[in-house]
Amino acid sequence: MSERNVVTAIREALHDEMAQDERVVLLGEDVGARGGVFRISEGWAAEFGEDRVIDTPLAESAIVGVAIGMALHGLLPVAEIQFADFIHPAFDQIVSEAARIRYRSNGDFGVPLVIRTPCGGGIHGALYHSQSIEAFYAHIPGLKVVMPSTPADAAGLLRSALRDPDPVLFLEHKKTYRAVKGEVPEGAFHTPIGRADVKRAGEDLSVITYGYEVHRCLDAAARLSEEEGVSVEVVDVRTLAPLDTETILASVRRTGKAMIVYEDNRTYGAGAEIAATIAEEAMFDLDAAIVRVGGPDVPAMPFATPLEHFFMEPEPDHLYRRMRELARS
Amino acid sequence: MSERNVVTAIREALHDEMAQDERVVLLGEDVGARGGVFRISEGWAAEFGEDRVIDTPLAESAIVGVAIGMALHGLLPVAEIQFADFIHPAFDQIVSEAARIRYRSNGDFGVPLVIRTPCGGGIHGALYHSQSIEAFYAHIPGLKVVMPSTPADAAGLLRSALRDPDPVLFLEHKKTYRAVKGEVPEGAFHTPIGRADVKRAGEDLSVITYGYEVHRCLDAAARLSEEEGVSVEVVDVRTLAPLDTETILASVRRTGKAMIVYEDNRTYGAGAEIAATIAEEAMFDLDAAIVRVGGPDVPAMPFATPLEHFFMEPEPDHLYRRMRELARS
Amino acid sequence: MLDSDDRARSWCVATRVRDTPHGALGLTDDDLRSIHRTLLLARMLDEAALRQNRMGRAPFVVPGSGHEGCQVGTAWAMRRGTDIWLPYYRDVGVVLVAGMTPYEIFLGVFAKADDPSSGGRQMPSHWGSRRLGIITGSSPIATQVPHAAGIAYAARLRHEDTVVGCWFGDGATSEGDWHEGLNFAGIHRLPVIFVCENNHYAISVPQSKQMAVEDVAQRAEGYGFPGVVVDGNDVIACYAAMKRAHDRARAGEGPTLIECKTYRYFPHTSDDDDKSYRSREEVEEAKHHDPLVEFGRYLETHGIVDGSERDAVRAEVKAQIDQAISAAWEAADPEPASALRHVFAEDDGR
Amino acid sequence: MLDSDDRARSWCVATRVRDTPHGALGLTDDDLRSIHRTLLLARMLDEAALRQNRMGRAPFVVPGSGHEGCQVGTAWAMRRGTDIWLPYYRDVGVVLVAGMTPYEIFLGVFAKADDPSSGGRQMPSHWGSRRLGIITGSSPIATQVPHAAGIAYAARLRHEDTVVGCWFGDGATSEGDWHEGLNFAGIHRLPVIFVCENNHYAISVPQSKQMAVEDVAQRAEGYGFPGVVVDGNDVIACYAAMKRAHDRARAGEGPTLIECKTYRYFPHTSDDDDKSYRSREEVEEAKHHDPLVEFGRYLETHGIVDGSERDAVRAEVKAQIDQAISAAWEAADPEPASALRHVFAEDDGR
Ligand SMILES: Cc1ncc(C[n+]2csc(CCOP(=O)(O)OP(=O)(O)O)c2C)c(N)n1
Ligand SMILES: Cc1ncc(C[n+]2csc(CCOP(=O)(O)OP(=O)(O)O)c2C)c(N)n1
Ligand SMILES: [Mg+2]
Ligand SMILES: [Mg+2]
Repeated sequence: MSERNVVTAIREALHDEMAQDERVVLLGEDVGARGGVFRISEGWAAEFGEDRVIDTPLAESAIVGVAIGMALHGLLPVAEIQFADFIHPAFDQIVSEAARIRYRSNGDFGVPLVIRTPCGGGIHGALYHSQSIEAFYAHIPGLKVVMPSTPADAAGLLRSALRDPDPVLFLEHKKTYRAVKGEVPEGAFHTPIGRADVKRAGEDLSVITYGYEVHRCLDAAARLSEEEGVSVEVVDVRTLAPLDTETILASVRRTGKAMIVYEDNRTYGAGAEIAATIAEEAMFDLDAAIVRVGGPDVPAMPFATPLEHFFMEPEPDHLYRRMRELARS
Repeated sequence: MSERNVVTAIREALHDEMAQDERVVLLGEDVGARGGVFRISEGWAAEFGEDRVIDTPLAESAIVGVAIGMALHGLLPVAEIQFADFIHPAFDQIVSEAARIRYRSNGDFGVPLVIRTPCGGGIHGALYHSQSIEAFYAHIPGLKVVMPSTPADAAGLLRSALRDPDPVLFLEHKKTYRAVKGEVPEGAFHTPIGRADVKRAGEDLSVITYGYEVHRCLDAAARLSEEEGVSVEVVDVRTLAPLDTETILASVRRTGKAMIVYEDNRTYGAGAEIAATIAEEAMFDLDAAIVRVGGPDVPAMPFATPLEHFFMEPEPDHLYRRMRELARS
Repeated sequence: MLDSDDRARSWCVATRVRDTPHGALGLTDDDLRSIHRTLLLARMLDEAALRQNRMGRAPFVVPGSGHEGCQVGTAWAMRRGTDIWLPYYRDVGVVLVAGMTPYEIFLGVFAKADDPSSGGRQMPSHWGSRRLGIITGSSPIATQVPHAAGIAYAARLRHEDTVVGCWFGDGATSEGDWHEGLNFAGIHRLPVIFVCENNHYAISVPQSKQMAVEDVAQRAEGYGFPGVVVDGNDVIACYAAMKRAHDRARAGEGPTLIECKTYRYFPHTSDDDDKSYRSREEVEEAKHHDPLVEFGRYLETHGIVDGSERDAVRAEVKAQIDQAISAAWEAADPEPASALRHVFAEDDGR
Repeated sequence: MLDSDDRARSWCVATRVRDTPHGALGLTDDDLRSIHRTLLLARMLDEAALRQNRMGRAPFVVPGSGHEGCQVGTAWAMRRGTDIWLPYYRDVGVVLVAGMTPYEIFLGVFAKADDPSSGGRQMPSHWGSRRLGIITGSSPIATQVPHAAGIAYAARLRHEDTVVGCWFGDGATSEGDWHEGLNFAGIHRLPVIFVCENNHYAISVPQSKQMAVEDVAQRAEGYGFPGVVVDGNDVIACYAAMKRAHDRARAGEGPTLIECKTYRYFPHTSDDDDKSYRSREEVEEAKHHDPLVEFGRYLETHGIVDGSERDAVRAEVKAQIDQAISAAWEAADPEPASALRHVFAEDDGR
């Protein structure tokens, strides 16, 4: 065990994988000499060679499309999209190609591809460096979508993604990169894709969340138990697709109250599927209506501090208040 | 009033708009000499001129991107994407540009753009001519998403879309084109965007649906009342974004039972938002758990008849059975 | 990076390759006989598939007639087993050369469980076969272009002697993916050959509304590799251009873009009606340059195949096709519930 | 469509425009004085913004230093009020020519409510102003290229005498949208000018890893219109190339792609550190060709502005900037809840 922040955990896990398996290649904008805008691959072009750490042209569809070709021919590519906001030009390659190749070939071909990209806001990134994209991609059968919230989960899930025979979209919340620290087990441990994780056990209320919101929910939960004696269970979804409905439903059935928290704009967001699943499977175990807390339905997070803050926190302590409200209802 | 099928209703409404307002232009693949693959614009290149009925290169991102430019400079473009399955290359132009231009410019610019595209399956179109795409787009603030199921709604909503100051994605279910006929009022009537429509009134159960599924649900509902005396209300959502939660909730509160039916693969589909909304707003008015009936979670609808049929109808009469089951529960 | 002289030279190729005698290219008379048989097979398969469609036994078919010359001619320079093929839906001639059999092709036409491309999941002509090195293709146009670059990159990184062939139509050249894929291939000088079967239409959209240039091959210069224009009705010219590109690729000299001027004799697909956008005169005129006829003439001139031999081959091919059709028609349909399979890997082998 | 001669000729332009005396281009001495002032303003604004960033008053800034020559030089050939501008984030010099004031620019730097581009919603340098005909820009690279084509198409359909200017970096040329936008403009011979500010890097990615050619301008041939290469440090050469392109556009002769060879003196943005990917020697060498110095020399040689005048202008500009900064700093921040506004139109005017 040793303490790491998320960006270091990702850097070390990916470094080990590249060192151990020469089929692993990294391609993306600025991943070479500059080591990526978040310095995850700093020094790797020299260490592993420019033919395995590939600075690409500014062309996301090609980054994913070329990576698909590599995956079809014996490599294990990791395609880095510099910011999740810029993955959209690759939407067709991801939806129509990466996610459908196994199905359309009746299992003849597979695409062991990992697409890594930093997402999420609250870092003063404005409309085009703050976006949440999980809702678009979690809806695509044939694609797995992972979003760790801690250094250990980031390392363990990244290793699992690299061993997965199918395409995995690996979402890294920018705000966790340096802000979130935690213990990381030594060695090449794996965290299974498709398993949620109870980050805090509780009795009165289940909060289902993922990404950086996990930490905001844990903070609110801690305060609630201290200040109000309310016991909140915080479930970290970790994998959006396939969704671990078992763990979620077990928690909700026990506490009888469900709140789903996500940063993305609320309507048609990923939280809708979680709420719908609970409503279908556990409605009669609930003693309060399901509550979703999502971002406001605006196109993206604005730049100016007062506007960005409003997006993240429309009213002071809003997570704390909404939890307390639901616990008491 | 006169009887029309959906494709004719769309053709006539769009024709009138082009005839009345020369700011309206149509651009897309094969819309000119060929009149579109569904013949909606047959003869228009000659009638309105090739500069207003524009055969584009095979480039969806440019079709939408160029149309955005036109909309920014005084025209009212209708961009036709030949099949919804091929809209993905334009995802970035739709999400990052069309839907964000008003917001990012603080209201200084607007994009009065209509994107029309035939979607949906059951017409032997295989993986890439059958797709449902509404879930991706309904999640995008700044974009309106409309999906009529009848000739009258198609005509009325298309006129409203053309008068809307903001971008509208107008989804036309291919299977309704010729299969669905109905009365269409004379004259340039408008059907408001953002209003659901009760297509069949009922007491025992509310079925919330849209697109071609509306007709399959109406058939099942008719049989249920005849054969079992079960009274099913069928609500046609018509506009996915903004969603008419009022009409949906009013129906569900009255019947106490909600079933959501959609053709798209189930998980993280548009039906999840509808189910989540009901769970949040009307849970204690329900006397049965919410039921979602969506397509199987496979990448797309296969070609071979047995496979396509399985996708549409995993068990014989499955809508009929699921409705009966819920009504009796 | 090519200097402007190389580029200039690369242009001349376009004209130089016409009417090269096959011997100089290392093609034996037997090679020409096999090519001839393959051309006939492609053409007759096409006509047979259209008949099946009219009989109501095949809901959807994609005719290739007119394109056989450039398809078989270019594909012939590739090596089965070693090279990788990314054909597009019209490429029946390419997949025949790659090793797909008429029986397998009709399994696709009838959407049968054993269809090697997709087990009946995709429309016919959406080719794929891991065994044959034919990469699964989709409907969205030009998406295979970056794949081709990625495969070529991987092959070189793995020190393989593999050349990647990537076929597409003129319409594909308008897509962003086409640009991005060719640019990537040019930057890394990858062993990949891009073949444009320019039939001057994207469904109904004429070339003049797709691009402001006469030869899309000239765009290759902008990606730093040669572009070549060949007469797609001249099978040997197509072979020659492809062979040269193949040699360049293996020699580490990078990609080539070959543009074959060709024509589609039938409507876009069995769902299309081309009368609204092509005059009958234009279509008839094009048929006067039928690659099969021109190749037949070449064979006669060089005394390789005479009329009676041709009739014999035709008869054999016809029998082969009839047999393939009846066998494929009898084959099993996919199991309905199998629609749920292969969303993800069923084992975790990569 | 251009025939190959036109194309050949268009190439020569590249060399011919260098060092054209301004008189021949219809530029008066006063024009040159205003250009000079604008160049100084752009440079000093940049330096001032970076200072604000270091002082912690501006969280993020995008430096343009080094690009002023090609920005102001090309923009100068456009007409305020009539023409439409699609600059990219580095184009402070372009928006100054288009009419944006230092005060307005600092309202953006400080993300204030009255920022004309976005009311503080976007990062600084994401320009926009309906009043000035500057189309709102975003972060995603090259998305404005198809917009430019669409605006030019609409302007022509409406029989306007409008020319559209579209600026971008070398990195933008790799995107699919760039290809699709230029192709569309070429097909319809639209009144649009594409200006590539080639500073040889996309953040850290050198040109050699972005394209296999030396001049991206040569790609224009593949779209059927001329490509021109100019020295971006030669303000008058940039003006000349743009003026010629502007005349072509108005004469209905279609688009032009102008490639200005330039260099970025500072890191990519205030968040970047360029030491990992550019040697200090390279950066210093580039500064020896500073467009401001070269233009100053031209003004002196032709006796238009002498040293003392230059110092006077510099002092005025400095005062203007200081005043703009303090005024902008005092301006109101956006109301928090206003974040919910303008998702859709608040009236239904189109
Ligand atoms: C991305 C995308 N857009 C549109 C289509 C519909 N479509 C199918 S084939 C075709 C024309 C292709 O023309 P070309 O590339 O010249 O090939 P050809 O059919 O002429 O051989 C079009 C527009 C598609 N399949 N994919
Ligand atoms: C679609 C997209 N991908 C990636 C980025 C991140 N990014 C911002 S600027 C930039 C480099 C742009 O280089 P260039 O076009 O040459 O302009 P320059 O900054 O050199 O002036 C990149 C990769 C982006 N903004 N948009
Ligand atoms: Mg074609
Ligand atoms: Mg640059």
